[in-house]
Amino acid sequence: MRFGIVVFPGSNCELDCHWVVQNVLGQQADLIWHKENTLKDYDCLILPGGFAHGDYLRTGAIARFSPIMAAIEDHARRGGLVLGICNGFQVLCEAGLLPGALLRNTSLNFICRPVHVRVDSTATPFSAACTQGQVLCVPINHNEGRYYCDAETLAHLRDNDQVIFRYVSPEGKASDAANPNGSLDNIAGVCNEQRNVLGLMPHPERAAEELLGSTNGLLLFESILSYGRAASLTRG
Amino acid sequence: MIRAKVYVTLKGGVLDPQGETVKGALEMLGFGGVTDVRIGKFMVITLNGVSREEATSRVDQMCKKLLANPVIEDYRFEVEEG
Amino acid sequence: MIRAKVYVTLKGGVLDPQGETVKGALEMLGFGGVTDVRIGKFMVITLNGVSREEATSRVDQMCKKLLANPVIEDYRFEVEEG
Amino acid sequence: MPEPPVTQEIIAAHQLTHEEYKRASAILGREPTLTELGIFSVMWSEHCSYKSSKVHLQTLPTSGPRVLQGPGENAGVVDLGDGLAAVFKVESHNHPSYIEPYQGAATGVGGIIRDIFTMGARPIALLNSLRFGPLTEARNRYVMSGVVGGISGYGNAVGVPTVGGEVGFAECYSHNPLVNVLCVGIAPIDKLFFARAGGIGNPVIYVGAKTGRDGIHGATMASETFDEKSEERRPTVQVGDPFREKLLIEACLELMRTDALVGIQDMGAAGLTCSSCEMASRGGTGVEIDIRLVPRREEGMTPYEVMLSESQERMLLVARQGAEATVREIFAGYDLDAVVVGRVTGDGVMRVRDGERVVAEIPVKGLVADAPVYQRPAVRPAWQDEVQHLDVDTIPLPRDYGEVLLQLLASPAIACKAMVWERYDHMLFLNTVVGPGADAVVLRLKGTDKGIALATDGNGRYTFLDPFTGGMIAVAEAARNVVASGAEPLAITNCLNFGDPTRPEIMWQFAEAVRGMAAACGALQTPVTGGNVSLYNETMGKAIFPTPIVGMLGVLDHISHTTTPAWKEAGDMVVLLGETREELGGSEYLKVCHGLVQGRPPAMDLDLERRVQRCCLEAIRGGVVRSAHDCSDGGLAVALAEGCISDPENQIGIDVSLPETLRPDALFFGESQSRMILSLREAGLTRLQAIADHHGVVVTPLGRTGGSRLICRGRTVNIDIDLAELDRVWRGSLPASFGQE
Ligand SMILES: Nc1ncnc2c1ncn2[C@@H]1O[C@H](COP(=O)(O)OP(=O)(O)O)[C@@H](O)[C@H]1O
Ligand SMILES: [Mg+2]
Repeated sequence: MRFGIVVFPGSNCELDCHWVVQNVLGQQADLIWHKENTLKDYDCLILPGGFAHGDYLRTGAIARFSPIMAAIEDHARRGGLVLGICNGFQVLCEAGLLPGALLRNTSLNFICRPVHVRVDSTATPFSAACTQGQVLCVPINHNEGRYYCDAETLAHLRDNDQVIFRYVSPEGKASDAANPNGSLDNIAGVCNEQRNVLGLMPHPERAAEELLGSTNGLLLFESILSYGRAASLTRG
Repeated sequence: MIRAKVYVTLKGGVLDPQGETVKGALEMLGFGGVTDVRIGKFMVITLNGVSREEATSRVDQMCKKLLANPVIEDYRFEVEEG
Repeated sequence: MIRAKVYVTLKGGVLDPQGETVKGALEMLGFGGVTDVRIGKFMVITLNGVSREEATSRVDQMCKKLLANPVIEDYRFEVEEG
Repeated sequence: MPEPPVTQEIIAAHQLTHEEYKRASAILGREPTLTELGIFSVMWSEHCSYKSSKVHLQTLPTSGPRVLQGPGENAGVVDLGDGLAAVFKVESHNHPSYIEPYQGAATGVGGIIRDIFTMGARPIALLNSLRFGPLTEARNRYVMSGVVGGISGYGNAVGVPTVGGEVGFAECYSHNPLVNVLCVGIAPIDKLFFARAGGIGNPVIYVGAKTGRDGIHGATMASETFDEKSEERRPTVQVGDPFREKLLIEACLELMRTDALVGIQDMGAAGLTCSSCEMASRGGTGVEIDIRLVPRREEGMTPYEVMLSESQERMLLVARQGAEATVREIFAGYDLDAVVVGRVTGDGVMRVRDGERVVAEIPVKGLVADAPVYQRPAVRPAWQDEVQHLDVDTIPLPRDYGEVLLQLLASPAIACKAMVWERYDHMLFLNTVVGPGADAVVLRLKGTDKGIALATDGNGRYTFLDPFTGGMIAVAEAARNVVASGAEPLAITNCLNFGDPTRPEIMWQFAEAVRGMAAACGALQTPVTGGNVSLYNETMGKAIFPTPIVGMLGVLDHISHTTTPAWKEAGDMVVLLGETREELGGSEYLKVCHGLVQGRPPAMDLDLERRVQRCCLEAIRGGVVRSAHDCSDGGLAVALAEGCISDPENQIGIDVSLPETLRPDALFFGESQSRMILSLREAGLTRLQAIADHHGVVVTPLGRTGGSRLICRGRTVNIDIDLAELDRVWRGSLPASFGQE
């Protein structure tokens, strides 16, 4: 599969995503500078973590106007996969490709540590390799990860099975204690209605090698790969 | 020269942990009677070479497009000449 | 009930990376004529059971002690009744 | 606009002594202009010139087979093999962090990162060594929150993970917190860059953020003690912009992949002045700058202000003639300024013009090489004997050893610092094999089988009680930490935090500590590759504990050698390497339980230290060791407790019996040096014994891992505590100090 990793000024997880895609998964990946206007024929775009434009004003607020964004929207509209991790999730929300917004953690502190998330829907190209209700241990690394949307949007998200990951205890229970940042309904990741755009706050690329402590994050990448294999089969 | 003062505040229903924390800190410091604290942004934008009307409509556009996020925030602004 | 509106801004010479970045973004979006952007905080503090005078002096103390960082910030506030 | 005349008051305000002013005039052959005075003042400040410390620093061993660059450049460079070099250095930002904790610490992070990438290395990790006053005081909590917030805010956003460090507490740091930040970067050995202005006629190019009136006189401020008036100087505080710095890193590294660059240096303390004349000095050239060309963000700045501004996120570079466009293009890609502001000249003069008008003209050699150097008087203070005196017989034995252990685990110096490091991105770049919370951090080196280990260490209390021993222990303990993680110590960087050097007792502390460090570096074969000196850490005549901080770099031949402090499995043997003596002086136990900062710190036998470290490393490499932990603050009992609880995912108890051959409090809580606690499978014991015999190191079996309690049995001592209780106390203490949970 061909991955494109979008680099905004201030992004910093692009090399990590690149490493995992290339060295762990053995797939091809390009880095794409945000000033580009067009995209090659990628199967999956990754908007990586970091601090696009310093996170100034609001996270993702300025990045959504980058020249590359129009091409990303186009890619998504045509059904291409888009994965926003952390800052990438924030950018996708600001750009309106995903519903809601990400606000400052209720603790008012930056948090970097592994958390547990539950896979609440396997019906996406990003989570199909997981089992329903599976608990994954994946690190978070953010200051603004509190997911918020209005009541109507939340109802819609639930009805449409768009909440893909929720923060839970190691045993899989969603509770306030297991919610690291005060997210609405313990939401850690959501997808769009077409289910081809996913944003999540945890960093799956940080849980992709045994040497670094966990391989739970690999399930996301493996889901994408099997989706890609299936797609290329149907394409013939 | 025109100065626009823009106020961006969190919408009513959105939790403001920073405000809550400041409220708690004020109580701890012995300041009584504080029932609520909300914290937003205050921006001063200086424009040159535009009329007051022009500035007003431009700043409104800036707020809509960039300065505030309608999912979570409200905005309000004033324009001053001089 | 008294509402105090507090404006906390960076002191004159102090670098405002956020303001600079927003200025650059506004230019990128095609908003001409912007010569300066400075970003500060806007706080609304609600007080109960105090007189206007009392509130004024209390809020001033709050600013001095907690709300503004005198090393890099200035503050200003208004008090409204009702 | 003509500059105001230089008066006596102005000279005094620049903190030049009468002799120094005369020396400057002699170098010029006339009286200096105001701009020149400013330049002399910052270049001859303690911070930039090392005038009080130089004679002592020269005694440190600085070379070795692995050292590619010792002190004298922006950072030290060590050969890691496989064509890779580690570039590392530590820097202090103590004074700015007291005035404005958040921004002070943030700009400290920004500064040290620039020192690393200016040498061509990609910064891959930060560590920080912090000292605060007791957290019982609100002001100290405010300072600590601000400092941690600043490191978090800047480090995370600039995209360099903060993987480790240490935090210590003592009354003396209440008005003088220490904020020392270490950065390490990796570069290909054949792609290093140096801060040299070479090639007459080459353009001098200013890149990065615009210049404002920030921190003018920051360098001289860092060379002053504090008094009540310091508050008035507050507007000099600089604000950091991690976003701009991130762009600057990427732009500089991109430029370094071309052949456009001749030399490059960050603008740190004393900004444009220091960077330009140091580059000229190293290049044996001169440099001419027109300050009109310098990008500014404020109006009406004078030449003096432009030259002395300490605005952050700026670099000065010298490019090949004709490569200007390449430089401009690369920086424009990141929306950063890149402006030719001058040329390299052949006359050895630093010439500053304001358009046509020359405002400063100073021989570079006079300014840099001929800067004053002082052999300041150093006298052992009269009170030294008094603080070293300790009559252990007057110290009552504890009634409940378990209670003492809990007290020590709750002591902020020993308690778990997760609350701090969870605010730092410590995982970025996917190298962090062992992150914060162990003896040392271990980072893998992608593309090789190797890893590097880093630890920072320094014990102000020991150094206060005996500066020579304290200096030795700082090095030895840092090395031991690195060994415990499975790495071989290679070299150090250091930050020397001391009081006012014009006071003979402070100078004595300094000289002694450096002598101790030199001895330890020699014995352990870990040369000094660079560092920083922070003097005048006093407030109202009271100095901090003399606090040398050592940053030790080690290499793991194979990342599979990585070792951590926590037990791995129930049923393993736990042994002590090294010996416990009756040493209570300077211990955390005396401080916490008896309120005493008294006695001699534990003795340091460098030969024994080396043998213990070699033994441990050989055992690790031989695959015998399952966990290794340095036995230090809080002694044996604390080290055992940490072995049980430090891995939250896998807590395992222990049951040990100890023959009480010494005072039991010394046995359990004394801090004898050169000790390590290892766990291993029983089958490995003979092998370990053989290795230890070979190195002449004593191995004492202590007991076995297993269960969910920490049990220590002795004749009079009986500790038996549930791990959950140990964990609650150890993890909860720091958050509780901040009123959390
Ligand atoms: N304690 C020390 N031990 C060894 N070298 C030191 C020490 N302090 C400073 N140095 C060296 O002196 C030189 C000047 O340091 P400094 O002025 O701090 O550099 P910079 O301006 O790049 O921060 C550097 O090469 C540094 O490594
Ligand atoms: Mg430097």
